[in-house]
Amino acid sequence: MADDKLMTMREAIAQYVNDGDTIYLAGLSHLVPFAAAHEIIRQRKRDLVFCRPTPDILLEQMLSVGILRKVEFCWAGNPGIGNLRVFRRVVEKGLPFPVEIEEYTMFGFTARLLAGAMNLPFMPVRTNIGSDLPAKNPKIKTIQDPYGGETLSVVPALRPDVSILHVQRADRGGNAQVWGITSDHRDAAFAAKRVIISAEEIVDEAVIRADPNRTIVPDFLVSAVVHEPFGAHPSYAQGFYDRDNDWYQEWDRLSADQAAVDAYVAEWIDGVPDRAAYVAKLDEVTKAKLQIEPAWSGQISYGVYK
Amino acid sequence: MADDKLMTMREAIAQYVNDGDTIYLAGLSHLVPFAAAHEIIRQRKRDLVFCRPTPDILLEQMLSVGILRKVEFCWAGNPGIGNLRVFRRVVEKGLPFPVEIEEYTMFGFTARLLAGAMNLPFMPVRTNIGSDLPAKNPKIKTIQDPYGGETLSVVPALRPDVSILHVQRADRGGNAQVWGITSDHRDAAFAAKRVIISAEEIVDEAVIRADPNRTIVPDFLVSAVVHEPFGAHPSYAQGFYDRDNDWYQEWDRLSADQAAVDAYVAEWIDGVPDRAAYVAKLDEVTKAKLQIEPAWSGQISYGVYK
Amino acid sequence: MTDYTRAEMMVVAAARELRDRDVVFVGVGIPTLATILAKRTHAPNLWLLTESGIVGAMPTRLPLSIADPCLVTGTQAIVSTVELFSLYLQRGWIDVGFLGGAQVDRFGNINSTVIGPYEKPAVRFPGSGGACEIASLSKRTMIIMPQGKRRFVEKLDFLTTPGYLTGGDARQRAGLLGGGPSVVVTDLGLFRFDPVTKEMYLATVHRGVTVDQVRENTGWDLRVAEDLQVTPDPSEEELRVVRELDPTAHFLSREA
Amino acid sequence: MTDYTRAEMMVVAAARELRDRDVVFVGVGIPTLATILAKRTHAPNLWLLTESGIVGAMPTRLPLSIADPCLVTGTQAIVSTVELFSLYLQRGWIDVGFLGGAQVDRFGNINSTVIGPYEKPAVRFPGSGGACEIASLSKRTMIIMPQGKRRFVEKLDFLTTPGYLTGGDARQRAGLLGGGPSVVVTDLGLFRFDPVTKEMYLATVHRGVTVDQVRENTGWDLRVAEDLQVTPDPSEEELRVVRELDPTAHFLSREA
Repeated sequence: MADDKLMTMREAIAQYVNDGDTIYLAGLSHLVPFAAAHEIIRQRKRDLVFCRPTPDILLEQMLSVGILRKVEFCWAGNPGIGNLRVFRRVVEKGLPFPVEIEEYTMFGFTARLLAGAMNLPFMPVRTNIGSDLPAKNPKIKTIQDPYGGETLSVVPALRPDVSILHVQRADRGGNAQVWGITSDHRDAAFAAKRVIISAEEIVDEAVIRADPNRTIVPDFLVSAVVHEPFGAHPSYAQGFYDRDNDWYQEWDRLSADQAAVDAYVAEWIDGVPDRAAYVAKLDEVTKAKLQIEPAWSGQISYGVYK
Repeated sequence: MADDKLMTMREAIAQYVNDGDTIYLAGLSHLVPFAAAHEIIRQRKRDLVFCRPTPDILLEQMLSVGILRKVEFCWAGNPGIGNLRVFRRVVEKGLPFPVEIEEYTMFGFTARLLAGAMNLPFMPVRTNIGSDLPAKNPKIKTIQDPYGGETLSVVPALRPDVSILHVQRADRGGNAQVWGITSDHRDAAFAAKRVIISAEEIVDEAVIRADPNRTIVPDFLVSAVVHEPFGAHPSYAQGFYDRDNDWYQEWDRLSADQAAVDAYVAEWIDGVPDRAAYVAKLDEVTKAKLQIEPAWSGQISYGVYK
Repeated sequence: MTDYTRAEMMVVAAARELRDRDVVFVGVGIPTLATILAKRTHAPNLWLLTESGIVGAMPTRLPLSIADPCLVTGTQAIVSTVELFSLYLQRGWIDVGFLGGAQVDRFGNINSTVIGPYEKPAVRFPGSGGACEIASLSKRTMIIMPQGKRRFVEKLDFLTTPGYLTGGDARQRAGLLGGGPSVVVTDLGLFRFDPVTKEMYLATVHRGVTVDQVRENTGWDLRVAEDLQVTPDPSEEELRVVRELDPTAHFLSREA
Repeated sequence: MTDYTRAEMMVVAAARELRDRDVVFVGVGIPTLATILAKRTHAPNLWLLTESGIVGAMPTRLPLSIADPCLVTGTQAIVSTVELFSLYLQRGWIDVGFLGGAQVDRFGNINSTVIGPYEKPAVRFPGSGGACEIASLSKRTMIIMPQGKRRFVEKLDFLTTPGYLTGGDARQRAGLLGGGPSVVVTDLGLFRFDPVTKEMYLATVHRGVTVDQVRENTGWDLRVAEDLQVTPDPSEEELRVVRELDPTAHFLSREA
């Protein structure tokens, strides 16, 4: 049984994200930790190394306020829509703020995190061969198999200072459960020095213990737990709400103009004190549109053993 | 949607286990595939390489009929009881039949299987250092980390010809779900060329698809599905029945005498045509004793997305 | 015969390349559309997998992204991303890797990284994502993209994703486990690869398209099959399903 | 003061070495008994992990094996075996590795493999299981075993599980990440390790045991603490819990 770690996002970010940190924001395009990212922007944490396989619009917003030193990634697009326009400006023209980039493939990137989670210095991967990427990223190396003698590509472990995960439910100690797409959540937590969990629901520890096979992160890894309903909007939370696809399309239009992006940040991130205010500010039609009907999993029995 | 692969254990073993095969019997002391092991004995498949982290009493029974060429393992004991007496006779005296042994630690053994499942030639592990084991097992080698230069122990991939898993439930195509201890089930399936699933329950595919996060093995990996209630007795199946601990203690007494083991094999393995007959032969008091009350997991919602 | 667009022809021709019981690792957009089309017509038992870790999806709508929740509810299994890449793809369980891209060359190599120099690109695309390994490790790769001289290029600005590399046995010598591209489908025609040289050739043209038109939209001296055929027209059924899946032609108009 | 056996003293003394909020990786049998005792007395918030992948177990009975289902129902998380060894143990999350063994030497190295030559042993034990890595990677290792000359040996027949190897900084030089043995508890006394030489010394004797008795049951010239103490007696509460957990003294009689 762990301590009660429930706190506000403001407290969690203030306490556990430092200037200069390597931060990992978990989730493919599911459970994207937008609430946490916005608080990092509000607090203007500086000089960050941003790690995320599919950086998404989080990245656009962080790039726009110049708090990143470097981006480590494998696919920087607007998922299902197209390119990331701020990211393009940054990489193509160094505007509004230049950053360093470190690029991998999806397998390479997630294998780096697995190596970090397993505390191995590297992970061999059967990719990168024939690609131009290793020539542009000297951290992609090769190794000799001591059994068959084969040469394998290897990627170095990724060990974030802090990983931030949005999940469906957690208890106050930090036991966290995720269903649907689990993407990189588990490895992000195990690879990191510190873990911040934000959750759609805070549940009693007994709910977690009734179904231990669903637990992705155990409490003793976790530094902070934040209750953040709708914390993944505009992305989705399986079983809770749908993706706000109109918003993603709107971003594609809006982000053609950096001034419009800056205005968005001023209004929707800096202009609100926290996630609750952001949610209150969203119009009711949008919120209604994202509601879904339940589809139940069914129950299994663990059995009483005495 | 896969073919209907439901068949009897006799058919599954006849068709998918060949003389000379490397066989992997999955499960730590949970969901031990006793039904399958007994059928392999009945069919007197020969010259097998037997792989299992905790070989357990399955191994005792197979060693007693001389169908094994080699045993790969990491802990050969009677779980919670003590030593394996047949195994001791085999290793100490070459009786009743000699076998070759290849020994690892638990981490090394399961890391071998993970490497096989991932199709890597090896897996680095931070163990074996300082132990006498690498001197006795030349397959435990070392590798140089190309980043920090550190020397790491490595173990070679394990790639069974056939893996056999007992699970709580599966559909007729082979989608298999396990809860409680999942031990080595997933990796055993992915590392193998062929997979035989035996299940306490055969369920409709819709039951599987109602809770896809519980699926350990997808249908297209699976060669055969066998409906085998009580298929893990005398071990346990979480949520279905308890371990028959009296039986494990009885084995400890009985196996002091090889003739008693041979008589057991004659009566309980060769003497019955299949698992159903074995279960029918078990006394009612034992069966009643192993029954348990349910402890439900609760349900989660995946949500309807249209 | 019903009228149809070349983009519709493209997606139908690609769908036909999928076989029943294929295990298909798809990218979002047109590959997913073609795969669902195949599953709803001639290949009901194919398995649809996405890099978000979804195995055996039965989507109720055209997914908006690789992690659209409509892929999740009712699927048969879900694993983490690195598990999908290692246990499924690297392990050799994927029959078909189905990809798009920004540029392709005559050996089926793909660029989805940059136009111009990597360090200071004229255009920065999203990057590989899983494309490099999907093409490296699937038993066969299918490529779908609209055709044009700036897309079918003599030399890629960046080789993101290996096809047959420099052709011949270059791919095999490099040690890539998967079989390489089996087909490229565009809005003008369908291309296959010479079994020895591994160079792409035009195998069929869509109805109303001339070989010259295809050549004008290809950045190298294109080879053409001696027995060049016309791509069989979409059936009523195929068109019905495509239009049901993408009623506003959102995907088809954007990318083709 | 209530009467108690030396085996009971052993398990109580070991339990006291566990601290509240320790993450404890236990082997079955006496280590589990001592860990549950600690959890039910002075260390209610310790985490109990087993190599079968159970994290944070709250067992309702004394588990019969590492995979007893009573460890599973109501636990907080379950992972596969290789995940427990890699993500938890190798990653450095385990505070205490709690082990038994057949033989121990003065530097806390353990044998649980064979007596006699490996290839043709006089006695074959089960082998390492997870012991080698648990002792290699936990922040500290606790060892519990009954004492005797054939168990406390000058030279192990086989080094299954590293303690301080040849003593001094040998363990560190070998590159083992975990801190090494912090204590050995037997039915005669409690042993700690010299901070420099890493040699085991007798720190406390259980009530009624003499130093000579301990020496007679040790296969080397044993060092003894200058300020040797008597192990504090079990409390009523500790004895009550031990006897509730193991009412027939099944574990305690068998192994001690």
